[in-house]
Amino acid sequence: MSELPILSILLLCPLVAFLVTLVLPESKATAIKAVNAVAGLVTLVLSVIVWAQYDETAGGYQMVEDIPWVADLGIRYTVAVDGVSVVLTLLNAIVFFTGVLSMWTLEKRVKEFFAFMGLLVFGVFGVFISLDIFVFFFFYEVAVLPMYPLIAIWGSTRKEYSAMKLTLFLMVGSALLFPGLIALFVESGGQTWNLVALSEPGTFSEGFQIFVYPLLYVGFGILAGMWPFHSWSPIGHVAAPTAVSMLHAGVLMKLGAFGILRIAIGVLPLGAAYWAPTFAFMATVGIVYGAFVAMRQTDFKYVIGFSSVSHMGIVLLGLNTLGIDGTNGAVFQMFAHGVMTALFFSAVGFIYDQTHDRDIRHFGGLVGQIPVASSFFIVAALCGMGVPGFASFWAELLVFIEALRVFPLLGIAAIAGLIFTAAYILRVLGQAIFGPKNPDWDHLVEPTAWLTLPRIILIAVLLFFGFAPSVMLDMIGSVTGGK
Amino acid sequence: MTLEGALLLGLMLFSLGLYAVLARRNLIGILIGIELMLNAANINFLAFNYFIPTDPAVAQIIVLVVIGLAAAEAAIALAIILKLYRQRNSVDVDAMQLLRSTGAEASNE
Amino acid sequence: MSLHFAIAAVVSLVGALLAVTQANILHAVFGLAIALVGVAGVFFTLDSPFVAIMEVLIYVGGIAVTMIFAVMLSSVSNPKERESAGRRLLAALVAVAFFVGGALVIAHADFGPGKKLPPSAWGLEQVGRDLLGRFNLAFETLSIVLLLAIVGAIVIVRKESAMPANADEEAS
Amino acid sequence: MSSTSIGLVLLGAPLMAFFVALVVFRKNHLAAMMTVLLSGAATCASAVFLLATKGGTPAEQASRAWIHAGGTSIEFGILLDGKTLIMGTVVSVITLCVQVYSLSYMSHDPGRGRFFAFLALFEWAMLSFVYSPSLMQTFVFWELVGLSSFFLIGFWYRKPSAIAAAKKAFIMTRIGDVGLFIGLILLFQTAHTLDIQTLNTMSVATGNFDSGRIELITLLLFVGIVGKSAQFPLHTWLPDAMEGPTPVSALLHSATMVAAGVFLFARFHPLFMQAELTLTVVLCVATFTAVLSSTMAMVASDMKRVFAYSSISQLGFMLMGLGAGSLFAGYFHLTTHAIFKALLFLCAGAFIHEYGTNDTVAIGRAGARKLRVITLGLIIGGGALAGFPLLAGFFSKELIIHSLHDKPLFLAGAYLASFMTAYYTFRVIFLVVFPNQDSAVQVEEPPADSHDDHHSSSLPLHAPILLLTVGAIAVGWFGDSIASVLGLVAYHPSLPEMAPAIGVALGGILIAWFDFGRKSAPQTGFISKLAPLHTLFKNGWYLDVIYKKLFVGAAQAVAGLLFGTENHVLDKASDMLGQGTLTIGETTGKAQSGRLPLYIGLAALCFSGAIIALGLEMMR
Repeated sequence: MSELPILSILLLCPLVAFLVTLVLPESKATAIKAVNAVAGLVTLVLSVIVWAQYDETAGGYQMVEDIPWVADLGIRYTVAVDGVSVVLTLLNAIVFFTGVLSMWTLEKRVKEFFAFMGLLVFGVFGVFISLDIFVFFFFYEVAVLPMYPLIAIWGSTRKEYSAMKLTLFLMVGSALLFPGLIALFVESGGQTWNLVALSEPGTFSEGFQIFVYPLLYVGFGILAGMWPFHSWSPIGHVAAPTAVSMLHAGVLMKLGAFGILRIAIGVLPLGAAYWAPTFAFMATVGIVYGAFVAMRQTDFKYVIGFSSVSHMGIVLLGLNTLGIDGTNGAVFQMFAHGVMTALFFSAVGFIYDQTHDRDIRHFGGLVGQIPVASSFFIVAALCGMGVPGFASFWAELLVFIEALRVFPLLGIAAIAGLIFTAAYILRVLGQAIFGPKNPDWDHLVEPTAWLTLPRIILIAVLLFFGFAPSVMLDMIGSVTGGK
Repeated sequence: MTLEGALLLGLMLFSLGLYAVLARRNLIGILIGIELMLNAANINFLAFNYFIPTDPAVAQIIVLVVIGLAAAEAAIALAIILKLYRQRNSVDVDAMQLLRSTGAEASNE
Repeated sequence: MSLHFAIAAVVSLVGALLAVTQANILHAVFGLAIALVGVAGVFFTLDSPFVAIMEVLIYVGGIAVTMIFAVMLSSVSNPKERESAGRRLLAALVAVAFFVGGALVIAHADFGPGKKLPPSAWGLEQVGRDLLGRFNLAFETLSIVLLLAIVGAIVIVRKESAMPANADEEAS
Repeated sequence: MSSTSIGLVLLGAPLMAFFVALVVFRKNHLAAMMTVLLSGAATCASAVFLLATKGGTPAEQASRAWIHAGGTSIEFGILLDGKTLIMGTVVSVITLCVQVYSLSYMSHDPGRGRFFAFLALFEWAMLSFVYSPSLMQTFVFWELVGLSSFFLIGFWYRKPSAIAAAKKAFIMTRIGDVGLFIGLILLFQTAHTLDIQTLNTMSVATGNFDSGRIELITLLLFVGIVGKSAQFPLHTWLPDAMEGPTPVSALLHSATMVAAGVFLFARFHPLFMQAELTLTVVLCVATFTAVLSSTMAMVASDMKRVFAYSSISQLGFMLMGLGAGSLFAGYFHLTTHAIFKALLFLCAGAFIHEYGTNDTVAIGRAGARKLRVITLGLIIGGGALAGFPLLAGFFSKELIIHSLHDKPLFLAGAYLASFMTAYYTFRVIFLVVFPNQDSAVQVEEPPADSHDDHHSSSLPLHAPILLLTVGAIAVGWFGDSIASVLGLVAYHPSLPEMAPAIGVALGGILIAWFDFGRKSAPQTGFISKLAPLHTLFKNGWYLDVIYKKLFVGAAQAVAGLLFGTENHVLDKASDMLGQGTLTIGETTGKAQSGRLPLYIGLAALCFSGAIIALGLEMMR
């Protein structure tokens, strides 16, 4: 199928949705939503097609498209997918589609909202499929910037503050990243930004790698919610509207981890080896720290925000093991956590839309009042605890297997973190979902079919990969060699 | 008449123009200073081209362009000055501080 | 030749001094006109009669006159007000510093031997050919700039009543 | 039809039932209940059929790769050997009993459909755990068993105590799970396989494993067992777990959940046998737990609580037997205990349901002995628990005590525990059968808050109790066949060997008779004369309080500390970053005075400086 530029079509889908949204008048809100939902569905179908067409036994980069862009600087529009990108592309499509459906009830400035969202998704797709580091960075910025208006306009609690904080942090990350990427370009001879060419062993000396690696790791790590640079992330989650939280925690944070895997570790393996113990330690601190802090939060979204810090710690720990299982687990965890958090925020968003209250202590026995909506939350919570049967169990398992081998003490600490994960999640469940009912919320209504659909999709995905993890691992393993 | 002499004349004119720009509070006074500086530059162009020629008439053309631009600039500048005068009843440059930093609005939340 | 140059130089300097020192802005504009005539003289001594004529025509005849109009239209309130002595002193200091620096550079620069070109190369014909030939782009650009400047100037000074209602409310 | 496809039915039926019930229960409770019941019956039939056909034949395994890790694949499937066949049968039979019983017991509960759904999930998880061919699958379903019990314990989700108990159960077993998880990973890294049969074969052959490594791994596995099987120090969740509906307690305390830990030990018995140190630890923990929980059972006034403590102590017994090296003793006791403990809880549930109170004294005074079938069940089950001769528990307990014969210290502990067991069991029996209306003893437990006046002495309530009563009498005699299915030879202790144990048990019963049974007995028990001890036992040795203070408090404190760090250090730091940028901007912004001459003057001055420098440079 090399004749059909399927990746470019995939990439253009959200862009087309963005442009059509801009053209449509503000008053046609339903049309705007429909356009975006269709775009989401098309991307979803296309990513499944990409998944199906990707040849797992051959591995490597496939479906390559290569067009010169800025020839003088060696910048080329090169897109291709490997097993990891395939997985994350699917994740993005799932979250985009379900996110649009979750925002079906949006009424405030519908047009601008979906325009920004389309732009965001466009950038994310671009990052996942770019092979050219410069284009990668370009899309990276495209993906990051719409977050500011999305939070500042449609957000809730302290929205301007958190939008600004988020933007500042991500800009700091970019400020570290950009010199690092330019250093790669210059040091390699200033001929190419191509990832494959740069990844050739021997391109960079060990000293250079050790020097540049932290720039890239921390630069990407900030976006991945790396401890101690995570504090933008929970508050960003809290302030953002539902679909943005879903995209933000579900996909955007994965960009950081993906960047670390693709560029930082892929191009600078010696630097990665040198820094791995340090960063693995920080990741483990993040796991335990996130769990503990989540224990004390009273806001639904803060709890989920810190659980993201904790779960992304697992991703980073897996990446830092630099082993096959660890990397497999980390990528799997990216996917599982993406879907899971999307479900979490989707469920909380549904409750918040009706109650305009997110304080856990104000709720009680929700499962008796809105059993279906609560079930979504319960399922997400179970997945968050790493209960077997859901995708995240396998991801965590693989990470821990590798972590115990490479960093035994950190591995034990990270596994012990599971206890506290269970503690904070059960605390929320026990307080808000179960327990004596609060009659204030008797009037809550169940989600309509349209709003149930996205959550059902997310749950189905979680369960599917929970029961058939090898489908996912074969795909990821085609890159890492874990098969 | 030497190159140095012409350059010195240009320098003097330029310094006088600079002085006018800095010292005058009247916007038209400042404009006068600018015109002097432009003319100083013109003298330099012509002088260089006359004493150390590399290309025969290029300096004349440059000077013509500068004169043309100066005319345009003067027209716009005088228009702005008139507009300002109508609005604020003043052509004092010290009164034109709308873009200064106040510090207060910038603070967070 | 040197004498012509010296006279022109003196005229322009005197004019410039008048232009920058006169408290009355109207007098200053007259000083500027004198200085510009001097500069035109300098151009004349530098074998560029056409440029000199243009200088007089445009600057003295156009710009200076426009300035006089502007002064008359605007500075009626207190045209003779003098700037403070401190301000003038500081400005003078900067200007003198600039002059000293420039003079030092001029004095010690080595410009190499000059060689004259035949007068025909400096002639009006050559200028005309170049202006419409090699430097046609600059010429055309300049005409557009002038056009824009005229239009812009008209737009800017148009009476308030002719403007959209809200534009001025905010500004005043 | 091959054995493995029957196994597929066996495992698939409850899962299907779970999903069906979950979907339909809100509309149609009856459909949900019937689906689950049918699946339970199907499963039970398959398990019994498998036991009958496969018992004693070589192990059979069917599995396929689940995931790839560490260079090998981890399998998912079904293993049919002696241990799984017996345990699977026990689990499915008892689950079926509980399901039938719940038909009546839960008949008026508004959430009964959901209850049955989770029963099916519980059964599925437990059976998949039991029949698992690889430790990975074991762990997966070990977790799921814990999860389903979380939902079942917290079934009455409006009751804060139920939710608290469910949380406690989940988190405390989770602590054990972490140990098990680490052990699993270490084992995987050591042996490069998680296949149970391979692991056991490897462990028997010497030199396959480093002995220190084995000790470590088995200790970690044992931590998991301690959590799941409620051994000291992680036992405190089990008594609280009776907050769930009584059928759940019956299931939880007998064949599922707590049995999982012991079963895991039995599963890896050959491996544990290689680890001397671990075995000693196991024995110490198990013996101590058995004694400790018996003391608590002696003073508990809540009938279910007595049985909950007795479960802990009986689990201790099983582990003692296994730890002493006798696989058969421990396994046999696991089987018999499952039956009589399920029986006891079902009886207790019936009493509680009938009289609306948990307090043994109150139940007795209310005339509980009039419910003859149930009282009979209580007596037989209690007798089996106490090790009354010729009942089920007698044989298995004899074997355990026999297996300890060369370890005097643990033997003494076992005698002490079985003495107390006999005492507290018959305390309950006597209180129910011979209530003394005039005795000084106080009713301590408050009346149960829900579901009264549905008196249901119906067939679904009685049939399981009768069936299990028969089981509690009969199973003890099938030791030989169980041993043969396990591929072992049962040891038959001679009468003199049994004599001390019989004596101890009868002694306990005698003192119980003296304290509670005889006419005008004080019915307060001899412990109450030793007030400090009584208080200590009554409060569970204050372990709950200590844990709450020590661990929960510590966790809360750490959480508080980190919460503070987050808000006041990290967040503050990033705010300072922003604030600092603003401050710098404001400060430098002051230079933007808007005074044009100043800007130009400064620029000109700088430029002048530059050309003066240039001129001076040229001068030189």
